[in-house]
Amino acid sequence: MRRREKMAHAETHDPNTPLEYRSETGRLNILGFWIFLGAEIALFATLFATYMVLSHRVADGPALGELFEVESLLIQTFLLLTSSFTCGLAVHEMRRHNVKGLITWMAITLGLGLGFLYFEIQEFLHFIHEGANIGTSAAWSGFFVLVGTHGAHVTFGIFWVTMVLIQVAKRGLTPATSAKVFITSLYWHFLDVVWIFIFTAVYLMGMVTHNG
Amino acid sequence: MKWDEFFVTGDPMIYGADVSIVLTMVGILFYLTKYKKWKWLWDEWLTTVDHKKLGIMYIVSAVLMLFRGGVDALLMRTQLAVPEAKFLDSQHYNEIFTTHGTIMIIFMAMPFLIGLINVVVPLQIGARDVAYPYLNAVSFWTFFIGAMLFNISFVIGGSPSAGWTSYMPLASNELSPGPGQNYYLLGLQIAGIGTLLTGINFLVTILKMRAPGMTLFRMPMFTWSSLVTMVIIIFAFPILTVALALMTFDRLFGSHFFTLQGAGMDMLWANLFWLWGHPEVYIVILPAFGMFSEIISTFSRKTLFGYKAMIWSMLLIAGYSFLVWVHHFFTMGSGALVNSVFSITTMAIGIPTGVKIFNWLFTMYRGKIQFTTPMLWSLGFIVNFVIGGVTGVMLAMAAADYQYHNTYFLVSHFHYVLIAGTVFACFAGLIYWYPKMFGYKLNERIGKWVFWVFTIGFNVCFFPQYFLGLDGMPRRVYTYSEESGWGPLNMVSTIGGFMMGIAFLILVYNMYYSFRYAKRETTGDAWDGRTLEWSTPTAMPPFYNFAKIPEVTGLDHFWRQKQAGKVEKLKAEDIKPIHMPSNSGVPFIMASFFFVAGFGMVFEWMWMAIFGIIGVFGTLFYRSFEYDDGYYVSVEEVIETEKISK
Amino acid sequence: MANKTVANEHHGFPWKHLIGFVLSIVLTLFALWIALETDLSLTWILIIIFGFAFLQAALQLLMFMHVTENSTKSNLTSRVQIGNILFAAFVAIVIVIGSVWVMTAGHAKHDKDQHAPKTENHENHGGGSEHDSGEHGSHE
Amino acid sequence: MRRLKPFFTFGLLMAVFMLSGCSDMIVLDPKGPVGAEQRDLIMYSIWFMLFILLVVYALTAFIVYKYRDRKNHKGYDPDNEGSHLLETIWWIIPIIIVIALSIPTVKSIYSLEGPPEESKDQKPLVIHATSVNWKWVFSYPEQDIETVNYLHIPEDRPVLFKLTSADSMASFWVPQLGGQKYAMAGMETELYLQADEQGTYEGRNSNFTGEGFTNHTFDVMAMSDAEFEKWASETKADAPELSKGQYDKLMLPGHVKQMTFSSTHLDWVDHAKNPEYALDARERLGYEEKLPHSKAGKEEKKKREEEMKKLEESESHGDSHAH
Ligand code: HEA
Ligand code: HEA
Ligand SMILES: [Cu+2]
Repeated sequence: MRRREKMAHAETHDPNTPLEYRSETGRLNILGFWIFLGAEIALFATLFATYMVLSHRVADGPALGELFEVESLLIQTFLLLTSSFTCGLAVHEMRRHNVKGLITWMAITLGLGLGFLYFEIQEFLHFIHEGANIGTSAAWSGFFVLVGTHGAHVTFGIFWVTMVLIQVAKRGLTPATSAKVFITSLYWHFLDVVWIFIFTAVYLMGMVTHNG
Repeated sequence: MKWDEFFVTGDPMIYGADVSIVLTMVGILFYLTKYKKWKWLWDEWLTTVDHKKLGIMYIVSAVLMLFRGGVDALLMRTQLAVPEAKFLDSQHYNEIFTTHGTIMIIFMAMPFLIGLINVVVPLQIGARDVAYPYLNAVSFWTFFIGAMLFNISFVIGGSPSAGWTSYMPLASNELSPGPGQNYYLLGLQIAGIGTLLTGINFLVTILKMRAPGMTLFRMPMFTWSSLVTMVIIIFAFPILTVALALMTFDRLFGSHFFTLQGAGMDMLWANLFWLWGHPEVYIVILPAFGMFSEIISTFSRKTLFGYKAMIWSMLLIAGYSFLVWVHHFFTMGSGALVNSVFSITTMAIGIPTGVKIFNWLFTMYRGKIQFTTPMLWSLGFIVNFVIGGVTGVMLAMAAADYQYHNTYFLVSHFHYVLIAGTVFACFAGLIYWYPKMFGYKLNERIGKWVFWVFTIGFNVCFFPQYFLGLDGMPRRVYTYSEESGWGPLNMVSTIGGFMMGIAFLILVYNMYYSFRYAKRETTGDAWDGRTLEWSTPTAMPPFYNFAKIPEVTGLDHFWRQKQAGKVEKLKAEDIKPIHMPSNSGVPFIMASFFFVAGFGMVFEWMWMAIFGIIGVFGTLFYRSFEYDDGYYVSVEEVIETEKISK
Repeated sequence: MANKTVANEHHGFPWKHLIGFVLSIVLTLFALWIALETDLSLTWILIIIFGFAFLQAALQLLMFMHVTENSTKSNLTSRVQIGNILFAAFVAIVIVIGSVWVMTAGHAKHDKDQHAPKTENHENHGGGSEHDSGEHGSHE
Repeated sequence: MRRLKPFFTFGLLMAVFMLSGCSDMIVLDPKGPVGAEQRDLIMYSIWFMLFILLVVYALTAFIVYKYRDRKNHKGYDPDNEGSHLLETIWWIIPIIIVIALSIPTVKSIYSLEGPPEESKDQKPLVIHATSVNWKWVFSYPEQDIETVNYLHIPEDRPVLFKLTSADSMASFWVPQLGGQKYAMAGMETELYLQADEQGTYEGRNSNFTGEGFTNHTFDVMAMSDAEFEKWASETKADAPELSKGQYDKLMLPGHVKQMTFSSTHLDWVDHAKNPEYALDARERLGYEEKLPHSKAGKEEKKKREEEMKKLEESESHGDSHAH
């Protein structure tokens, strides 16, 4: 095709509109990401269904609730809940055009996320040490794949947020970078939502049915 | 792994295939090099993000897959033509029906429809491209690579042989060792990523890229059906993704989801498979419904009857499609209550579908019906699809299904809906929009031959199968005894199958013939159409589709403008620079890494799999740092393009 | 919601976030307490803790994720976002409850594997004993 | 009119099929109350479906004929876009049809869960049917006998099949007696059947289980009560006992001829409780599933084919009930 000049895409300049909604691409990407989250809900629902159907089928391995510990659970939960909060603050700062605030809060979010991962891995190692791994029984397969998929999402999220922060640092807040930040924040909050259900359906239910 | 396990050997048919694959490859490479087409191939096709070109590539791949699946079908029919035939042995037969079913549904029907959606929907809504052109290319290439990965199983490593449903524990490592089943898992997984992305892409496209004035209730019916289909895709495909991943874990990493050991549960696979599988069959029928709505309305020269009811019935079907999956395993013993509930929800789908049927009929009522080939396929659809539909309702009656399940009655049902519904629509849509894609019509006279030979062959092939089913012939048997008495009807069925094959050959001939001899279209409105895709001045729309985005004032906007004699002429002063996305080679490269990863997983060569996955992530990260805002097409270029074609 | 500009929401102190955060902590602890420290029946525990989970999900969506926010002047996007999440919730509930129901109804009473050990003898008191009662000629 | 000819020809063809086929097709020619109930339901639904087809075809033929594009075309109304009355009609009539189909369906679903109505007060004969690639093992716990690949049942008495599988998911189906149900490892499903006529009926696994699936069949012989009792007691007295070793060999994928034993495998394993048994047995015997396209796999295939051929020959010689 013929030679054509490159130009930035047309943008809205209404000062009341948050940056991430100003460009057409930003708006489309954000809506698309919302819809992607709908697909993620179906994905996790399938994993939950699998887990719930299999959670009693322990063969000759340990029962699920037997190995769960409240302390580790609470640490992980609070780390993730707080990270969701700080992530929200980061976006709040972004909407005030405060790049430094954004980066600071996001960095804290990442730290909390790493902390979560650390405790999750510790917990997995503990379970494996106690004789429960992915091949122990259907119930444990369900557990490791459900919780592991969430963990893999968090891991991916940490890399992703880091990449986006690098871009913000390099390019400052533009409609393009701020849309990216906003999308990663949606992703991060969503992982918190999933964790709430893991907290409830896996850990609380596991402990209740085991004790009661 | 030994060599005798890597290359499939020992069968003249396979050697034949090996030779023809190598020859074709050499031929293509030679042609590309001799005529210096490499750059053209790369610039115009491999890196394109133009929805029309991607659509054409989808359709070409789907036609190839129809051929592959069709050859499989004819091989099966040959084996079944007479009792105790020795043409194929059991293992071969099993591989063939597995690849036939999988290829036809995943790599033929869906891509064909998605291809047509790609070509048509952005034009119908008056948009210059889809919402995410780059992602669209990723979708196509992951589909293509998934299909290729699945197809090479034929000559490398052996094909899967557990049926397209791959029930566990049959599909487990213990009972089906080797790469075959892995091909199924990885091929579908990779293609599934593309499908999910298509779902998101087109949902956003339809919601956000419509021309001004085109409210939701002014959208053409094909666009509506695409919208509803995308919703189903978005929520059904993740289920497949998970189900495939879990089985992959069972086979590769020793987990126990569906296995015999470790308290795994084989029923759960069936449950998850059909949680996706049932919505899937509506994914392949709803766009078909949309196309028939367009075609019937166009060639009756009349507004669609009951536009709103058509939309609500589709929304109902979409909602229901997630509530009926258990009808595929009524015989699993889930109890009377479960079976009753799912019997009723399943039958209820017949109601909105019936509404659509009658609305189509009454679209023709008081119309002026022109019997063009697309219209013939549509009429054939109505007449034949209802047979498939009502037998579907018979299957839905659980107590009776205990007798139909796993028999040829079922086989016949789903071919009646899949072929008379989906395949007829693919043919109809292809012929209808052919001038939009290539600038000329397919020859109508030859096209009518294709229609009659195919439709008659189709009925001759599948109608007897209802009776075979009622006579107790199970599906998936590679042969049967003389005493069973199934011989004559099977022979009839085989004859019908070959008639369809002949019709397919005539269709291909028609493409060649029309390419050589058909009169080229001079306007963009080949059929006196009603919707915006026909409003482009050139037969084939330019890459930016519309020099000036149309403003829509109602349903069938273009038709009404024509009626009122008010079709606007494009004026030079209306033209502004047009923003377009740039081409990118990244999707193709990313898909190639997917291939490497998939191939490694199939043979459990983990170093290779990890290399491929790193490559995939590498391309993702590369893309994340790429700030490409596309480019502007200058006013002069637009004027030039539009003038040249005038 | 439709015409509220998002701009005026983010100049002051982030009250919305703070309230959301505090509520989520409270709900979490409360659910934990209900589950582990009370003597409610299992059904009630499940109803309450899942109720809390859905509440918390709604909190995240409304307080942190701005699901009701529009990216354009028309309210199409917020309707799509909300509709999308609601349909996703519908599908999720069908998948989870449907699967559990279908995989246990009718099967559960026949599912002799549940607690059986992997030995070849099944004199074990577990699975299926209640259900065998109606049968003749027990095979044990 | 000419254009519609093929449709009519096709309708005619269909009618011929229907008329000639009905009585011959085994599903529509049941030999017991379960199959009869299903046949009745099927016939009931077929009338509805034929009615629906008739309506659709009549409308299609009429409209297509009347409104085809021709000279002096009448009644063209391009903006006619709907009719509330008509649309209400075709929402309501299908709803009524669906209700009319649902009621007998649900009734049958519930009634098929138990023994047939007419023989409710009779004690059903319990038979455990176990599928293993690619054979059927039948245990009669009361009679304490076991058969492979064939069944003897008394007529006019309900039989309660307790279905399970040692490996792949199979489906137990005797079309002339009634519909099928899955047999799954680690699971037990129940199916009531009954024969009202003496005779031999073909039964099979109808759910795909791999290479030997096509020949995964068995025979059901329905006989008088007295004959059945006689057969059972003779078998108990004459047939050899089933040894664990012999049973383990049955766990290997392959075909075997019909066999009879005077004890059952239920004494030491119930596959509904132990889904791993068959895999363990295969391991004990050193059996390993081969890749179908490897050399070893091809040899295995040849072996199985010969096995099958031998079986067919022995059966045609009539010594199928070898002990
Ligand atoms: C395009 C694909 C497609 C479509 C559209 C359908 C449509 C339907 N299908 Fe089909 N089906 C398949 C593809 C499809 N199916 C496939 C591939 C399988 C098998 C997979 C496998 O096992 O390999 C299958 C299997 C299958 C089964 C499982 C049977 C078994 O395994 O034993 C059942 C059971 O209920 C069923 C039912 C239905 C019903 C009720 C409809 C309805 O949607 C049909 C609705 C249409 C009508 C009813 C006709 C028009 C209506 C009127 C004229 C109005 C008046 C009518 C009434 C009121 C009844 N289908
Ligand atoms: C969209 C989906 C689709 C389509 C279009 C078709 C098309 C056809 N199918 Fe398909 N079929 C399925 C989906 C589909 N099928 C599925 C899902 C299954 C279940 C699989 C399973 O059990 O797992 C199935 C199973 C299935 C069976 C049952 C196998 C069994 O259970 O044992 C049969 C048997 O007759 C059959 C036949 C045919 C025929 C004759 C065609 C014809 O329409 C094909 C027409 C042919 C062509 C268009 C090709 C033309 C080719 C040539 C002209 C070249 C000639 C060359 C040579 C002869 C070498 N199919
Ligand atoms: Cu279905």
